[in-house]
This record gives sequence, C-alpha cells and structure tokens, in this order.
Amino acid sequence: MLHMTGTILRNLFSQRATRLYPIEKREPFAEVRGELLFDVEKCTFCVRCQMACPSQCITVDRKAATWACDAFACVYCGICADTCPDGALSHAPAYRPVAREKSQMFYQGVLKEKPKKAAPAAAPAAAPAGESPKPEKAEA
Amino acid sequence: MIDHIEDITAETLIGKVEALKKEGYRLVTMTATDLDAETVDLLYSFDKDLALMHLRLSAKKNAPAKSISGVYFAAFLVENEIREQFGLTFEGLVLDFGGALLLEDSVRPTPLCRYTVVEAKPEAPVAGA
Amino acid sequence: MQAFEIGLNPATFGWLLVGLLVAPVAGGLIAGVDRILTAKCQSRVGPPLLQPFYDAAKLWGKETKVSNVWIAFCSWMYFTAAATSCVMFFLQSDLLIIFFVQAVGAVFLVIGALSVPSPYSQIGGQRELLQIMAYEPLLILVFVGIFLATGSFNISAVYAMDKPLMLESGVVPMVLLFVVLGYALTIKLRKSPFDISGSHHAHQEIVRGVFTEYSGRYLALVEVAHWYEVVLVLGVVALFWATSWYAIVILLVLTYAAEILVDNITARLSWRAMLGKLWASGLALSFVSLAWLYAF
Amino acid sequence: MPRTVVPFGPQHPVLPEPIHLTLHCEDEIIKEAVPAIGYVHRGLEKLAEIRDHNQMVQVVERVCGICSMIHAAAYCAAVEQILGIKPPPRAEYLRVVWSELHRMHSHLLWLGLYADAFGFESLFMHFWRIRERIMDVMEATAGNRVIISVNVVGGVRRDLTPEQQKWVLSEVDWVEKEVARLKDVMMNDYTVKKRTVGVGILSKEQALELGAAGPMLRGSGVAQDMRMTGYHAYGELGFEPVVETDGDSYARSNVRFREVLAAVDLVRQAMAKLPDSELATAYKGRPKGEAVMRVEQPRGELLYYVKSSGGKYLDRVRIRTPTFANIPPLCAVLPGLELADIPVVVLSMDPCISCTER
Amino acid sequence: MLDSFIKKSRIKSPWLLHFDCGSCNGCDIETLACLTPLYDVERFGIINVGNPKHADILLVTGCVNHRNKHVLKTIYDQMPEPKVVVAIGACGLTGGVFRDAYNVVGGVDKVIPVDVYVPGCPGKPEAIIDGVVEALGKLSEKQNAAAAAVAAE
Amino acid sequence: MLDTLLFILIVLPFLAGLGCYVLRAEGVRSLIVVATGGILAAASVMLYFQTPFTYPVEASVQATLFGVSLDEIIMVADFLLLAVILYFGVRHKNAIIVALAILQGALGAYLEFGLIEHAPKAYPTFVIDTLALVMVLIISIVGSLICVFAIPYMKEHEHHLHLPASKQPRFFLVLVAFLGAMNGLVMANDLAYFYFFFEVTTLCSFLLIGHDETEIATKNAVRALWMNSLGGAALMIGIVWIYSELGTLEIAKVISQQHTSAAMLVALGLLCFAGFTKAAQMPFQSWLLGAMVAPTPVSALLHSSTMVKAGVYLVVRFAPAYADTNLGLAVALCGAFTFLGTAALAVGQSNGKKILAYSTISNLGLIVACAGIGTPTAITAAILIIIFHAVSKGLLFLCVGTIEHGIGSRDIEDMRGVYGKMPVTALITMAGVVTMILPPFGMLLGKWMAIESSAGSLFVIVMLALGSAITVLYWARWAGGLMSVEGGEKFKTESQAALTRAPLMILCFGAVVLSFLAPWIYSDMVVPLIKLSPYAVAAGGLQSGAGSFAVIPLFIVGLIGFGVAINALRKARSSHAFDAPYMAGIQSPAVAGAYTGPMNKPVVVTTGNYYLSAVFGEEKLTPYGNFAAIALLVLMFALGGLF
Ligand code: SF4
Ligand code: SF4
Ligand code: SF4
Ligand code: SF4
Ligand code: SF4
Ligand code: SF4
Ligand code: SF4
Ligand code: SF4
Repeated sequence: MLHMTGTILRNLFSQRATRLYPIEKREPFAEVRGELLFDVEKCTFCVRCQMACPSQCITVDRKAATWACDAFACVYCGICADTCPDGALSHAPAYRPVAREKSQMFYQGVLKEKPKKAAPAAAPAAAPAGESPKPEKAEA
Repeated sequence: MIDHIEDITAETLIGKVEALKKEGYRLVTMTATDLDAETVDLLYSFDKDLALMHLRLSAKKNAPAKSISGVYFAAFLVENEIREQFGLTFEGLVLDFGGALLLEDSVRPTPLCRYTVVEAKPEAPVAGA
Repeated sequence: MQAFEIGLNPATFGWLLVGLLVAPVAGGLIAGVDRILTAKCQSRVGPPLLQPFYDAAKLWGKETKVSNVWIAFCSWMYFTAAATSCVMFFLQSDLLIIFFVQAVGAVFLVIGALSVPSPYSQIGGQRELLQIMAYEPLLILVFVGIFLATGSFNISAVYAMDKPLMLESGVVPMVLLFVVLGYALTIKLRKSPFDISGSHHAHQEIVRGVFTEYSGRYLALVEVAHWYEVVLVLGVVALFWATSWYAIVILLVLTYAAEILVDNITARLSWRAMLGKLWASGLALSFVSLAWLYAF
Repeated sequence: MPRTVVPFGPQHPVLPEPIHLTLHCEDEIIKEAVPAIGYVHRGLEKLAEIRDHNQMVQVVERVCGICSMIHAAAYCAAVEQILGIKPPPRAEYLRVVWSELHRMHSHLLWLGLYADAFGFESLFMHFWRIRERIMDVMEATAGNRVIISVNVVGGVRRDLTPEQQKWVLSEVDWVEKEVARLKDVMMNDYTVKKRTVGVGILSKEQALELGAAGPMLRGSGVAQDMRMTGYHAYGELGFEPVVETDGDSYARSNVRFREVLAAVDLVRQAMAKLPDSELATAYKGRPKGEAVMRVEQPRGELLYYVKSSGGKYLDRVRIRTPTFANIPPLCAVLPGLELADIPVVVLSMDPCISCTER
Repeated sequence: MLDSFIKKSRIKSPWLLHFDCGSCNGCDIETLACLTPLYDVERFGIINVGNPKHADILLVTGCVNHRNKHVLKTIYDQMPEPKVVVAIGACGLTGGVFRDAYNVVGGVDKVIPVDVYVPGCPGKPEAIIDGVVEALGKLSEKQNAAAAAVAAE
Repeated sequence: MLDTLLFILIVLPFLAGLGCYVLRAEGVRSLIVVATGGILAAASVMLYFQTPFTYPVEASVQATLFGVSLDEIIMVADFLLLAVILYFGVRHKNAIIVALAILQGALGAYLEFGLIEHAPKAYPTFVIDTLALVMVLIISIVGSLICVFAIPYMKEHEHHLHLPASKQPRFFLVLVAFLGAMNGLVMANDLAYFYFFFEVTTLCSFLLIGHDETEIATKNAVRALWMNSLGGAALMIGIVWIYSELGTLEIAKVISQQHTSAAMLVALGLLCFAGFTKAAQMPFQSWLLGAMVAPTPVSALLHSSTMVKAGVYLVVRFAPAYADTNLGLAVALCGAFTFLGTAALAVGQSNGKKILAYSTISNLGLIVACAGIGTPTAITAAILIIIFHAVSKGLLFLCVGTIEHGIGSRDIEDMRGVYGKMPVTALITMAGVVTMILPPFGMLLGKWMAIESSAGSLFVIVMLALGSAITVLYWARWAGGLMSVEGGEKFKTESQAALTRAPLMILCFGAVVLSFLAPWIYSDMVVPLIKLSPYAVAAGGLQSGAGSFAVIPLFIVGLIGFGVAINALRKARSSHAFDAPYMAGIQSPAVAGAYTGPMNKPVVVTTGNYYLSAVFGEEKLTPYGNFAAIALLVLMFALGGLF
C-alpha cells in the first residue's frame, strides 16, 4: 500500500517539475512548425500552395495577385512551405497568438511576370499587408 | 494486389463464413465500397495467425444483404455502420441501431454512396423525441 | 453545554466567536495548505494559499440556478448545522451531541442531493449515506472510548485531565481508537481511498456526486460548511493530546500530513470495499480498544 | 428492485472523449449497458473524394491525435503498396522510431488516465509528467508535439541528426528509469489491485470470438501483435509480443505497462541500426489498384483499405481501428460490474472513439 | 468590500469544463496536459470540474458535429453566468482539416458564442493557458461593463 | 372523580365500540368516534392533574361495575377470552393456538382456584404513576387521533374494495375498544388484571389484522395470534411462578425490590419474554410485519400507541425488579440486538410500511435495551423514547396512509417526487422523519441518553452505535426521495378531508412541541417515577455528569437556521432560475426527466435507492438474525437462572 510513498516524498523534497508559464518561457525548439509566415515579396502566385494544402485554407488569386489564408483553419502541417518553389512561406517557431476575433491573412502583391526592377516603390505601399477582420463573424 | 481474395455470392456467404469460423478465423472487419448506382462491393476480412484472407461479395443496393452477425457477433457494429452509410440493409442483424448509430436525421442519408443516395430508410424505427 | 452563560462569561463568549468566525477561516486556510502540499507531492506548484476563499467568494457571486429549490434550503441547513456543531465544540459541549448536530448537516446535504432527480446527484446522495453509515459507528465508539477514559462525554472533561488522553488508560487502546478516528477523518475530509460520494476532483464516475446539483452560492455554503466540519474533526483529533498547545499543533500537523500522504498513495475504493473495510477493521479495532479499556 | 438509469456521457469528466452508455443499475451493479456513439463522427473517409492522396496523409493523421503518426504511416504504406514502391530503409527505421515514441506517449497517457479513473491522482500526475519528455522529443525532432506530420507517400519528411539521436536516447533512458520506478505501484499496490484485479474479465475464447484487438487481446493470453508481421523495419528488430493471461483490467494494464518498456527497447535497437539512405522514394503517376495494410497501434491492430482507379482522387479509404474491434468485447464485459468499475473497465480497453467513428 | 472580493475571486478562481466536441483527441490531450505537473494550471486556481453547473470557463475542442452540437448547446446553457468560452485548435475554430466532411458543423462559434480562439493543431498547452488568461481578461471586462451599465442606470 | 376518569378511560371505549357496532349509520359512527376520542383525550389530561395516585385499597375491594364485583368480572372475562381464542384456534386449525389457549386456561384455573387464597385484597387494583400516565396520555391522545383519521380512511378503503356490505362497524368496535384495553393494561396493579388486558390486546390485534379477510390477512392474523399466545402463555406461567414465590399478584410489590434469586429471575424472564413477543422483538418480528396487510390506521395504532407499546411497557414496568442482574444484561443484549438487526432489515426494504414496521421494532429494541440496562438515565431514555416514538411513528403511519391514497402505492420508490403532487403531506412526512432522527428532537434526545447510559456495556454499545448509523440511512433516503422532483416552482395545492388533515397537523405539531418541552416532560414525568434526578435541568437543557444536551438553545439555533433556510428557499423560488438536472449534456428538450439516449430515443431517467439486498435483504438476514436472537433468548434464561 505504500508503494507510491517514495515517489511522493521525492517530489515533495525536490525541485518541482512545473514551468511557470507565462512568467517563465523556454526557447522553442528549432524547426518547430508554428505560425505561418508569408513573404509577399517572394511569392509568384503560382497557386501550388493552394493546391497542396490539405486543409484548403489558402486562396491564391493569380490574376489579382492576392494571397489569402484562413489562418484559423490552418493545421500547421507545413506542406505549403514544403511545396512553395519560391520560399515565400515559412513557419515561425511559435503558434499564432490567441485572439478574441477571427481574422484572415490577406496580402496584395504585384504580378511578377517580368521580374524587372520596375515600380518597386509602389508595391509595398499598395499592399495592405497583414490581417483584416474576417467579414463573417460568430453569430453571437 | 490483395492476396487471398475469394469471390462469393450471397447464397454461399453464410456457409463460407461458418466454415471459416470453424477453422479458427477471427473476423477483422468488413469494408464497403460504392461501385455504381446499383452495387456495393463488400469485402470481408478474416485473420488467422497473422495472415489475412478476404471474401468479396457484390451486393445489390435494393436487396437486403445477409448479416453475418449471427456467426460473428462482432460484425453487428460494422454492419450497422454500412447500413447507415450505404443504405444496405442486413437481414438478421442481431443488434439494429435503426440507422441512428452515427448520424442524425438532419444529415444527408447514406453519405458514403458516391453514385446514388439511398433516401428511403426501410424499417427506420427512429423515434423523434 | 454552557451556552446559557453567554454574555455572563466573557471566556465562553470568546470561544463562541472562535468557533463561529475563526474556525471557518482556519478551515479555509487548511484547505489551501492541503492543496499546496498535495500539488507539491505531485511535483506541481499548486494554487495560492487563499484559493479556497477565492473559490467560495466566486461561487457566492455566481448566478443562482437550481433544479429544485430544496437545494437552497438544504445548503443553508447544512451550513447552520456545521457551524453550530463547530461552535459547540469550542464551547466544550457533549461530544455525542456535537456529532449528532453535525449529522443534521450531513443528512440535509443528502436530502438536498436527493431532491433533484439527476442520477449523479442521486447516486452521490446514496453513497454519502453509505459513508455516513460507515463512519458514524466508528465515531460513536471513539467517543465512548473517550468517555471510558474521562468519565464523561463532555469535552470539558478532557481538558480537566492532567495527562493527555492518548496516555490515559493505557496507550494501546487509545492509539487504536486514534487510528479508528483516522478512518472517519479520511471520509470526512473526502480523501482517497474514501472519496467515494463526491471527491474534490472531477474525474470521478459520478461527476461530483452529492455536490453535482449544488451550484453557485449554495455550493459556496457547502464549501464553507465543509471547512467548519474539517475544523471540528481536527478538533476531535486534538483532544487526544490536549495538554499543551505545542502538543496539539504537532499532533494536528502529523495527522494531517498522514492524511495527505494516504490521499496521494492510494486509489479510490468502491463503496462496497469501503463498507467492508471500515466495518471489519474499524469495528474490530474499536472493539478491541474498548474491551481493553473496560478490562483496565 | 428499482433500477437507476445513468446517462454516462457524452459529456462526462471521466470520459476523455464523448461516448454514451445508458447504464441500468441496481445497487450500482450494472444490469444492462446500451452504448450510443456518433458524437465524434466526422465522416472523413468521405474526404478522400475531395482531397488527393497526398493531402489525405494529413487528414488520416488527424483521425486520431494520439497515434496519429501511425495512422499516417499505415496509410502511406498502403498507398506505397498500390504504387508498387518501397520506402528507403532509413525511412522505414525512422517510422519505427516515431511509431514507438508514439506508443510510449500513448501508453503513458493511458496509464495516467487509467490511474485517474480509479482515483489515484498523484499517479496520474506522475505518468503525465514522464510523458512530457516524449512530447519534447517529438516536438524537437518532428516540429510538433502531437500531430507530427513526418510521413509522406514514399517515405518521411524529417531526419534525425546524430546529436538528436543521442539526445533522444538519453531522454528515453530517463523515461525508462522513471517508468520502472512505478512498476510496484501499478502491479503491487493494494488499492490498485483491489480496483483492477478480476474486474472486467475477458476470457481468451471471448476475446477471439468477439474480435478483440491489441492489449485487450494480449491481456487475455493471445500472442497477436501486428508488429510480428514485420512491416516497416520491425522484421529486422528483435521483437516479442507482450502477453498476460488473466484477461482482467489488471492484466491489460500490465500489458501496456510492459509495452512502454518494450518500446524503449525497440527505439534503442532501431537507433543502433539506423541505416544511411534517402528519406523518401520518388514515384511517378497516381495510384491505381487496391491494398490492405495492417499495423499495430498502441490500441491494437489498425487496418487500412485503400482503393484507387488512377483518378485525381482515391475511390475509397476505409479505416478499421482497434477500438472499433474492441467495442463488442467491451459490451460483453460490462454487465455485472459495479458503477465505479465502469471507468476502469472502459479505460482498460483504451478506447479511442475518434478513431472508431472517424 | 465583499463585492470587490468576489470580483477579484472571479479572476482568481476559474473553474473549467472541457468538452470534446468531435476532436481527434490531439487538442484534448493537450488540454489535459495543462493540468499536469509541467504546466499545472492549478497555479491560477483552475480546477477541471467536469460539471457545467460549477464551471466558469468552457474549453471546447473539436470540429462540432451534427450530433454533439446539441450537447454543446445544452452544457453551455447549464453554466451559470458569468461564463466565457474558449475554442481550441483549428477544428474548434473553423472545423480545421475536416471542414468539408459531411457530418461537420465546423467551428464552435456556429453553435455558441466564443470569447477566445486558440489556434493550433493541436493548440499547445502554453497556448491554451494563454487562451484561459485572455478569457479571464474578457471576463473582467464583461464584469466591468456590466457594473458600468448598472451604475449608469 | 377518579372513578369517573377510570371508567371513561377503560370502560367507555368498550361501550363506544359497541355503539359503533350497533348504530350502523356512518354519521353516527363518526360522531361516536370523534366524541369518544375527544373525551378520552380530555380525561387523560385531567388524569394528569391527579397523578400520581393510587386507587384506594378499600375501593378496590368493593369495586363493582354495573353492580358486579370487578374481580369477578375480570375472572369470568378471562376465561371467556381464552375460549374465544380457542375458538379461533380451532377455526383456523392452528394447533399451537389451541394448545396454548388450553394451557393458559388450565394454568389460570390452577391459579384462580388452586393457588390464590381468596382473602380480601390488600392492595389497590389500579396504580397510576407517571409511567402509566405517560402511557394513558399516548393511548388516549395519539390513539384517538388515529381513530379519527380512520374515519375518512376506512371510507375510502371500502370504496376501493367494493364490499357488498360495510364491515366498518365491526372494525371500529375493535379499534376503539382497543384503547380501553390498553388503558386498563397500563394502569393495572394486579397481575390478573394485567393478564386480562394483555390478552384483550392480543385478540383485538388479531381481529384487526384479519379485518380484510383476504387469504394473506387471515394467515398473518393467525400468525400474530399464535406468537402472542406464546407470550400470553409465558406471562401466565410467569404470574403463577411469581405468585408461588412471593404470594402476591401486586405489581407494585414485585417491583419494589430487586430480585436476585434464580427462580424469581426466571419468572421475570418469562414476563420479559411475553413483552418481547408483544413488542415483536426478534425473533418474533414477523407477526408485526404481517400486520402490515391491515388498513393503515390499524398499523398506526398497533405501532405507535397500543399493542407493541404494551410489550415494552411490561419490560420497562418490571425493570426495577431485575435491575443490575444478569437478566437485565441479557434483556439489554436482546433489545440492542433487535435494534441493530431490524434496523439492518429496514435497509433492505422499499415498502414504506415495512420500513416503518422494522423501524418500530428497532426503536422498541432500543427501549428494551434501556430497560435492561436499568440505570436511572437508561429508564429516562426508555420513557422519553416511548413518548416521542409514539407521536412521530403515529404521524408517519398516517402520512404513509395518506400518500398511499394519493398515489396508490406504499413503496418508497413510488413516493419519489410526491412533493410535486402532495406538497403538504410530503412536508409533514419529512417533518416526521426529521423528528425521528435528528436533534434537537425528542427521539434523538432519547437515543443520546440511551447511548450514554449504555456506554458501560461493551456489546450493547457496539450494537447501538452500528444500529443508529443504519437508522440514519434508511430514513434520510426516504425523506430525500419525497422531495425528488424537478423544478420546485409551482405545484398544485393539495386538498384533503379535514379529518385526514387535522390528525396529521396535530401529530406533526405535537412531535415538534413535545420535543421542545422535553426538559419539562423529564422533570414532570420521569423524575417522580424513578425518584431520582439523574439529569439536572438548567437553561432549557439536560445535564448529567456524563454529558449534556442543551435542548432549548439548540431549538433556538435550529429555528434561526430554519428561518434563514426557508428564506433562501423563498428567494430561490421567486428568482425562477430553474435549470434541468445534469444529465451529461443530453437532456431531452421535449420529454421532462428524460435524455436523448441510444438511437436518438428519449430515455426516462429513473433512480432507485440502494437496498444492499445481498447483505440486508430480508431473506438473507432474517434466518441469521432469528437464529442469533433465539440464542440470545436462551442465554437470557440461562443467565437469569444460573446466576
Ligand atoms: S501549414 Fe498546412 S494547413 Fe496550414 S496553410 Fe500550410 S498547408 Fe495549409
Ligand atoms: S506561396 Fe509559394 S506556392 Fe504559394 S503561390 Fe506563392 S509562390 Fe506559389
Ligand atoms: S481528479 Fe481529475 S480534476 Fe481532480 S485533480 Fe485529478 S485530474 Fe484534476
Ligand atoms: S488507434 Fe487511436 S491512437 Fe492510434 S491513430 Fe487511431 S485514434 Fe489515434
Ligand atoms: S485511439 Fe483514441 S487517441 Fe488513438 S487515434 Fe483513436 S481516438 Fe485518437
Ligand atoms: S485542431 Fe488538430 S489536433 Fe485539434 S482536434 Fe482538430 S485536428 Fe485534432
Ligand atoms: S390503498 Fe389504502 S384504502 Fe385503499 S385498499 Fe389499500 S389500504 Fe385500503
Ligand atoms: S377509483 Fe378505485 S374505488 Fe374508485 S371507482 Fe375506481 S376502483 Fe373503485
């Protein structure tokens, strides 16, 4: 009946196992698939990521040069990043932070048919990069 | 690409299954695949000493199939599932969930049928509250 | 009971206040320490010391929703009875009566649980009754043992002695009785292996058993009443060596530590096993010790 | 005598997953138990009709978040069979490593839940504390804690560097040491035995007749373990199935307990023999044909049937999970138990409803 | 004074109810892991109560299917106010990888109001802790808003 | 004055009964019963102001009834009575009854004509001390209330049975006469009188149990008759023996000293044995359980104020004679064993009346145990329990009867949620249960005294401790079940015949108020009897060296708590925040009290108590219990005789 006693007493008198998150955070492991990062600069809107994504959460519009992702439906599998021929996609080591509202990743790029240095200044300014609140919200 | 498949018919099914049971085979599972508008492919899988053997049966959707749950009780679960997902009814099912094993009435009936949706739930005794 | 001396005798009045006000605070703190120590035993940090008070206050402020209004009635009856019995203890009243008053609370807790036709609460209520049935005879017999040693059921008689109760009339029977009291204590503290009718933890087959249908402020009352009861039972423990404050503290700490240890090294028993074990070994132990006390 | 009807689940604190049992009891003795499922049914076999065979790897991995990697490996192996390719040897060994890590974390998780089911909180806590080391290993080596997504059709996506291998071995050593410490508690503690010995007995004959799988079958004395068929690299590793004969909850928990240690051993063996090769075999075209693949999950034998006619999407993916096979035996042992035994016995089969219902 | 203590206590004593609403178990074991030594959410006063009548926070995992959506609604309704809901994992947020399956409703917020979303597949224990903390923030905001509304009247 | 009172208390019920029998009109019968009840109650209260008193010796000698000498009437009636019993024995072909009746007749004749020197009586026929007074008050007040309750009850009862001709006249004849016999029994100071009344109660109960004349009723009535005849025979032997030892039939003389001679102890043992049969102590419990087939007022009467109380009265009455002897110890053991054994048997029951029956026997066991212990505190306990038990138990029987009429079942499982249908009755029942088991009410006071006074006796105390725990179990679950109903918001109000409601209310009120008055009951009723004051009455509490019970302060605290609780209940009710019970998240939205179960069908939740039938089942426990009880009886005679 006393078989657990040793373990209990050892626990009692030794260092606790608890990591005091969020006060104490540890370094994430390298190569952890966290939040999806998108570099609109590199993207060629080839749609491969959209085709590969098992969760079907990426929408690429080749003509309008937009790239959108329902980040709240992403399952962090990393397939898109593996697929992307241009290295436009990567994963941060941490997950996307918790949120009170759902939102979408939405990027407006420019078509890079001729990879010239033409109109480089306009592009970043025009791109309303980042997140926009998703139109349909919780039916409260 | 699957070894040991034996084609059988609805008539020989029960006899064959009983024979397998006598030989000491264990029922692994049944698999249904929708072939076309009329037929469902039924694959019965058995195991003995780590080796698999299968029986294959083409069942007509509109005719009730024979249940093997009288021989292998464990078959009742998968047969109920097939009934619900493919609309195939089984004669002699020992424990009948009446098509309410997994799905609510509000869900499209027989969702795993690719070609036809079997709308009528023949003897559906589902009691609405 | 010296209740009639209230107002005449400042000391009595003081003890009344202790029983009424200090005891629940102490009970809540004990619960807090208990949770921290238990967490430590599991290599965790555990909640803040004041956690039980936060819990109770939060519950008090929740929306009140009940399945049957008798829950409201019964939680108050439980509270009143627990507080009364605790106060009576500090007024050095008759042990049996204190215990019977405490039983009023236990019975109303069960009646409240049974008043809702929810299977979990019903099963919890039935199990709670079985627990009462298991520990009640043991406690009565412990009190009889105290009576045999002191000649009275009144707590004042224990304080009137100059030797600690544990050493009175021979150590063996009193130690055995103390063990029997330990059984009852484990049930009353709702600790493993006897946390059968409703444990502090949720992972139980009957959800929260007897507490399932108590919610909001009614659950808060039940919690606070439980603190009173804990103090009461620990008070009985303290009687066994009540000759000095040091001894009382040491005895209480040791006993409670043992309870935490037992809680952490055992699985929960089923109620059949509990009844069997308590009636067989508990009654046997108390019988032996009482027989010993009679003989000498 | 009046019966108490208990709606056990779907929302219930001892049930990690939603399932329902209508229990009719007298004095808490179960007289009749009627199950109801469908609370986790998603219908993901149907997704094969709108996701290609590569995307399906990620879908089947999420059939169940506990033995997820094994699902994916089994599915990939089935598709590989149809394609007629063989993964490179290093990939086969790595699949064994991750499979066994999954088995360890799954069994540790289970041992904890099982302890909680009989009210042994500190034991639960301890098992889960040990398990966190495996989760770290998973996260560091595969990029995610739970759903590790290392499989692709043809092989694996991730490799283990030599430093990682060393670290994994040392973590596994620690786990082995800690688990071994708890052996006495699981096997000899009075209260634990009181709650598990002789509870929910499934005889060898019943187990075979009702088609039990995994520890449920091996706890009843049948030495059947799919790993004996030698898939992945198991054929090249020394492996003995763990078997107990009593058929009660105690026997089943012992099987799992010992399997944790056996898994440690398999990880070590696989690491020692890890061959050098590519990680994935390249292939062309789409699968056409059908295949059946069986592997041993922590919960027992898992069967994948995949059929494809060479189109963009597969025709059929059928998943027969171990819990699906273990439900009839469970139904057979419930009557006559005490209510308090229900969590113990249900857990002793280690149900995975998410798998069962897909 | 009691009022302000109660307010403080609400933040200090979040009892939670976890409901698996058709998840793959990935998110559930991560939620359960939060209780265990490494993460030990009891530090925040959290107890996993398993009974909606005692709960303050509802943690929901899974993609919600047509059978369990009724259960979800029921247990939400049984929780006494004030209460908050945290949806966990891609499934709980949107249905995740299963969104297009026939028996999936797709997201907790289709059935009950959700206060905090915890992304991930599965949500990591740390993220779940963040979610609970965020939910508590929301709870206290709700509380202040309610108090302000009362004061305004 | 006294003559009149005695006449009213003993003879009037017989006459009233005859009136009921002869004047068959329902209205007249009701009037007679209510009037008799009222007069009896009034007379008993008046008697209270006369006591203690002794019927003068001279008057006793010359006492006549309608001009005939009382002694002779009794003598003749005695033999007539035996003849009637003999007749029933023959009619029901029961050899035991026949043999016992003949034996008693023969012994009676031997006593009357062979043994007794018919010198003028030197002692009073009736002595009314406070013990007798307590009994008279119970019989006349509680008993009368039950008779009144029986009026509407029997009407409905016969309505249910569709009888061709009403049997109520005969029923009320026996019922009312029973009260007279009981009054006579408790006041008698002459063993011959005592024996006569004792046998009258036997016969009356036989007639009442068999009243419905169903097969089972007859069978159980016959069983009651033979068991009680056994007691009658034991009593007769005991009387003869005592006379041959002491040369007197005067009870006061017998109990004025402690007896230590083996012969006297065996004779007293026989008396106790007679008491045991009448009080249905184990192993004789079966007759009282069988008596449950009778209409509920009969059960109420037998259990609370008459019949079985005659048994314990006998044991308590003679307690001083065997105090401090081994016989006393053995009696205590027998009583404690019955207390424990029948409490355990009650756990296994779901039939409400059977639970009441076992509980009655159990409490009688406690009284017997106290009598056996025989210390002043123990006797105090015995008397207090007699009083409070009569009131509470009478109340509970009437409650069960009322509920039975309301829901058509006497099973406590069917009584679940009765609060929703019969709120007033359910609350009264609940109050009855509370007064049975919880402080500060009288039953618990008695139990406390019993435990404290038996603390010196190892086996007795262990059995009492166990038994009292078991008692809580079977009462509390019943009370809880009554309330078990969803919502609690709005229930239909309950209407009831005044003659049903009034006795319930009076008894309920009585149970509470009497408990409040416990300290004064003690000083008024108990102290004069035992001529000692083991407890000091101070500040509304009772105190002895061994312990203290602050009745009034506890009452006050209890009232405050009760008030707060009721207030909380009101608030909860008016807030209307009702919520369905927890059912794992699948409450059926459509069907109340159901959930959506397998196959999406609604499953109605039922709940049952735990009866632990594997241990506490009647069939399981009774053989062992009876065996042990018989062994204890043998021990009793052995102890009494040998030492
Ligand atoms: S990580 Fe996976 S789920 Fe997420 S966007 Fe990329 S492919 Fe889609
Ligand atoms: S992210 Fe990569 S894969 Fe996706 S569209 Fe852009 S370039 Fe193509
Ligand atoms: S029993 Fe369950 S809820 Fe309680 S501490 Fe243990 S794990 Fe947490
Ligand atoms: S068998 Fe269970 S653990 Fe394994 S993949 Fe399936 S669901 Fe997951
Ligand atoms: S067995 Fe359980 S944990 Fe494993 S895959 Fe199935 S649902 Fe998931
Ligand atoms: S989000 Fe991912 S891990 Fe969580 S339940 Fe869904 S599939 Fe499983
Ligand atoms: S229910 Fe009552 S009145 Fe009716 S027959 Fe039975 S005992 Fe008589
Ligand atoms: S209710 Fe009973 S008594 Fe009345 S008519 Fe019907 S059967 Fe007869």
